[in-house]
Amino acid sequence: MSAKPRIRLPGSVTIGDVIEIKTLIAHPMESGVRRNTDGTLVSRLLLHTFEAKFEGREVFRAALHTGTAANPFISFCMKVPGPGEFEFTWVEDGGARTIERVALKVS
Amino acid sequence: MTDRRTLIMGLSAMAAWTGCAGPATAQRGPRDIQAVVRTLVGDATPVAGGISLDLPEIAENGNTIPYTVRVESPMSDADYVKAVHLLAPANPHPQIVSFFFTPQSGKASVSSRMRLAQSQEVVAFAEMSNGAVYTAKQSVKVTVGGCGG
Amino acid sequence: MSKKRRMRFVLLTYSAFAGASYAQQMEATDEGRIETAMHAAFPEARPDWLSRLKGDQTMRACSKYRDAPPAEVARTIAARESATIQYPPDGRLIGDWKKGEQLAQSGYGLRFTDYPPTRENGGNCYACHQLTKEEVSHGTVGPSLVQYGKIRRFSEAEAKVAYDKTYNSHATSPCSLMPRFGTNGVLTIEQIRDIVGLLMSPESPVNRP
Amino acid sequence: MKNVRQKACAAAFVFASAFGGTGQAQQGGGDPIERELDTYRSMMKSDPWSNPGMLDVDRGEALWKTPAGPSNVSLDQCDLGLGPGKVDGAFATLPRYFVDADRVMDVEARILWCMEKLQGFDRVKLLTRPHPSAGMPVKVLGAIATYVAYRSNGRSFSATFSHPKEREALALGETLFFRRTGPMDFACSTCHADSGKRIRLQPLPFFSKPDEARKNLGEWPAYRVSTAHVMTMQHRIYDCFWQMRLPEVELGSDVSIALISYLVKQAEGGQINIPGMKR
Repeated sequence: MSAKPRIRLPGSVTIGDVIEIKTLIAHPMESGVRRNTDGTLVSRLLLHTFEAKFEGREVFRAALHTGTAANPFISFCMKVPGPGEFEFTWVEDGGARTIERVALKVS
Repeated sequence: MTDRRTLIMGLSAMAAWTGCAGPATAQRGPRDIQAVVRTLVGDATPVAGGISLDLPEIAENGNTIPYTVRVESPMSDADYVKAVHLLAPANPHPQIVSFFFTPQSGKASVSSRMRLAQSQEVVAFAEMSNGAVYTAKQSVKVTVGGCGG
Repeated sequence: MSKKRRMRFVLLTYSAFAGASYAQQMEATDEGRIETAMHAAFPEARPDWLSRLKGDQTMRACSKYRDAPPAEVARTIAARESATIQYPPDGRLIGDWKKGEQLAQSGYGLRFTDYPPTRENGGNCYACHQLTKEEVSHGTVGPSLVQYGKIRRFSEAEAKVAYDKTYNSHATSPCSLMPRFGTNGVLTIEQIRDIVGLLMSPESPVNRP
Repeated sequence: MKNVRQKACAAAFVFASAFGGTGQAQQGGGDPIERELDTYRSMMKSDPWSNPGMLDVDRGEALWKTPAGPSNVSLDQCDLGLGPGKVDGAFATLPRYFVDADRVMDVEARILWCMEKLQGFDRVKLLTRPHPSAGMPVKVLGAIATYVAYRSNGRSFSATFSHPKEREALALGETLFFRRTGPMDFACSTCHADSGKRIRLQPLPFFSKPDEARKNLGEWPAYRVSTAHVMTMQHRIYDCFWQMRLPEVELGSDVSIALISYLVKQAEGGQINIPGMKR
C-alpha cells in the first residue's frame, strides 16, 4: 500500500483571494546516479511533471528534474476565480499518472 | 559580518579538497550551464535582479534543502511571469526544476525542496511574458554529516 | 576542574534529576543476565562477532565506573593498555599527512555493511575532533586538535604521545571515550603513523597558520 | 539567521538583492556555521505540513484499518495497552508490560505481536529486513507505528514502569546504555553523556538531562532527510548498534526495548510531537 498524496487548501476562501495550495507526494525521485550499498547504480525513476488544473484550465505546472528532493513538496499560488474543482496530476517516468481531484469551496 | 560570506565561499572551495563532497561530481564549467540555459530561456540576455531566492546558506544535508522562489509581477494577462528555472551547476545533472505560471497563478511564488550533490551556487532564471529574463544566484554550502562517512 | 572530574560531577548532578539509578535497585543487571539478553538480541551475529557483544576486562571496568574509574583501577588499566602498544619496526612515527587526512575523514570499516571490505578502515577523527580550520563539519566530543603539532613545537616526544594516544588512549587516559585504534585492530601501525603525520607535520593543514 | 519567512502567497512582498541573500545583520553571538545551520533546521521545520513523514502517518492509518495477513483482519482488535483498537494516547503510555505476551513491549514490538497473533503474519518474515534501506519508504510495521505515535501528539510520555518486569527493563536499559563493547569500545554514553556535544555537525542529546531527553524522544519516529524515509525508534537503535560495530539487533528484542524504556523514562513528561524532522 503506497501513501496517498496530501493536498492542503485554505479553509475559508473568497473570490479574488490569492491562495496557497500545498501538495506532498511519496516518491523516491531516483536520480539515476545514486548507488546502493552493494555498489550497483539505482536506475532513474522520477516524477517528471506536476500539473495543477482548476476547472479544466492549467493554473500551474512544474517540470521536475533530478535536483528535486525525494517525496516532492510543492506549494504554489492561485487567484481564486470562483468555486470549482482542482485536478492535480503527477506523471512518472514511463507515463504512470497519479491524479487527485479536490473541490474548492468559496464563501 | 562581511567576512562570513567570504568564509563560506572559501569553505565551498575547500570541500573539493577534502574529498568528502560527494562521489565523482566534477565541477561543471560555466559553458556547460550556458548551453542548458539557452535551451531554457533562448538567447535573451538575463538581467540580474527581480527574483527572490530564499535558501539556507548552509545545508545540514544535500538531499533536502528547503527554498522559496518568488518573482515580482502583477500577474495580469498582459504582464506575468511565464516560468522560473532553477539550476545546480555542480550537480551530476544541473536542472533542479522549472515552474510554469499563468496569470491565474496570482503570484509567482513557489516553495519546494531541492537536492544538491555538493556546495555550489544555485542559479535562478525568470522568463517574463514580455520576453525579459531575470537571473539571481545564491551559494549554498552542503556539509558532511553524521557518524558515518 | 579536570575534564574527567567535570564529567563525573555532571553525571552526579543529573542522576539527581533522573532519580536514583535504576540499575542499582535491581539485581537483574548482573553480567550473566546481560550476556543472555545480548545474545538473544543479536541472533544473526556470526560466531566470530560474538566477542563484540562483550567488553574485555578494561571495558568492563570502564562500564562499571561509567568512565570515571577510581585511581587504583585507572592505574591498572593504564598499565595493561600501555603494554599493548606496538611501534613501527623502523621507529619512524610521523607518516604521510595527506593519507592521515583521508583517514580522518573516513568512517568506513567494521560495520556489518562493510563486509567484504571494499576499502581500508578509517579513523573518523572529524566525527569527534576539529582538526583543520577548513573542515567545518567536525564534532566536539573530543578536544580541537587545530595547531596540534605547532603548539607542541613538533617535538619527537610529542609525536610519540600522539602515536600512543591514537594507538591506545587508555594508556594515558584510562576510560577515555576514544577507540583503541591500534590495540583493537581498527587501524594499522602504518595508518596510525599517517594520522600522527596529520597532527605533527609542519606542512599539514592541522598546523597551517 | 535570516528571518524573512512570509507566507508564500501573502500580499506582502519582500524583495531581496539580486544575489539572493537578504544581507541582514546576524543576531547574537556563537559560531556562524551553527547559526546558518539553525536557519536550515528552522526552515525545514517551519511548515510541519511539508514533512513527508505525514504521508506515512496516513499510510499507517490505512494499514491499521485495512484487513491483511492470512487471517484477513484489520488491527482494530489490537490492544496497545488501553484496550482493543484504542489508538489515541496509547503511544504515550508505552513501553509497558503486557500480560498476554508476558513481556514489556514498546510500540513496535506490540504492533509486531498484533500482526503475528491477530493477522497471522509470520514473525520470522516480519523480522527479516524490518527497516527500509536509504531512499525506500518505512516498512508496514514502521508506518503503523508512526500512525500510532502520531495519535499521541500533544500528550506527554507517561509510562509508569511500575510492574516488576518494567522496572527490570529499565535497569537493563540503564546498564546497557553505559556498557562499552565492540571494536570501537562504544557505549551509548560515549556520545550521549554530556551536554552541547556534536558528531560532525549533528547535536548529540544528553539523555541524563530531562529537557534534552524530552525534546529528543518527542520527535521519534522522525523523517530523515539523509535517507528520505521515516525512521522509527527501533530503527534508530539498530543504526546506533551498526555504528557501534555490533551485529544487527533484532527489532523488538529485550535489549532494544530495555534501551527504549530507559530513554522514555528519561523523557518522562515530555511532549510528543511526531513525526520529527532530522538530518
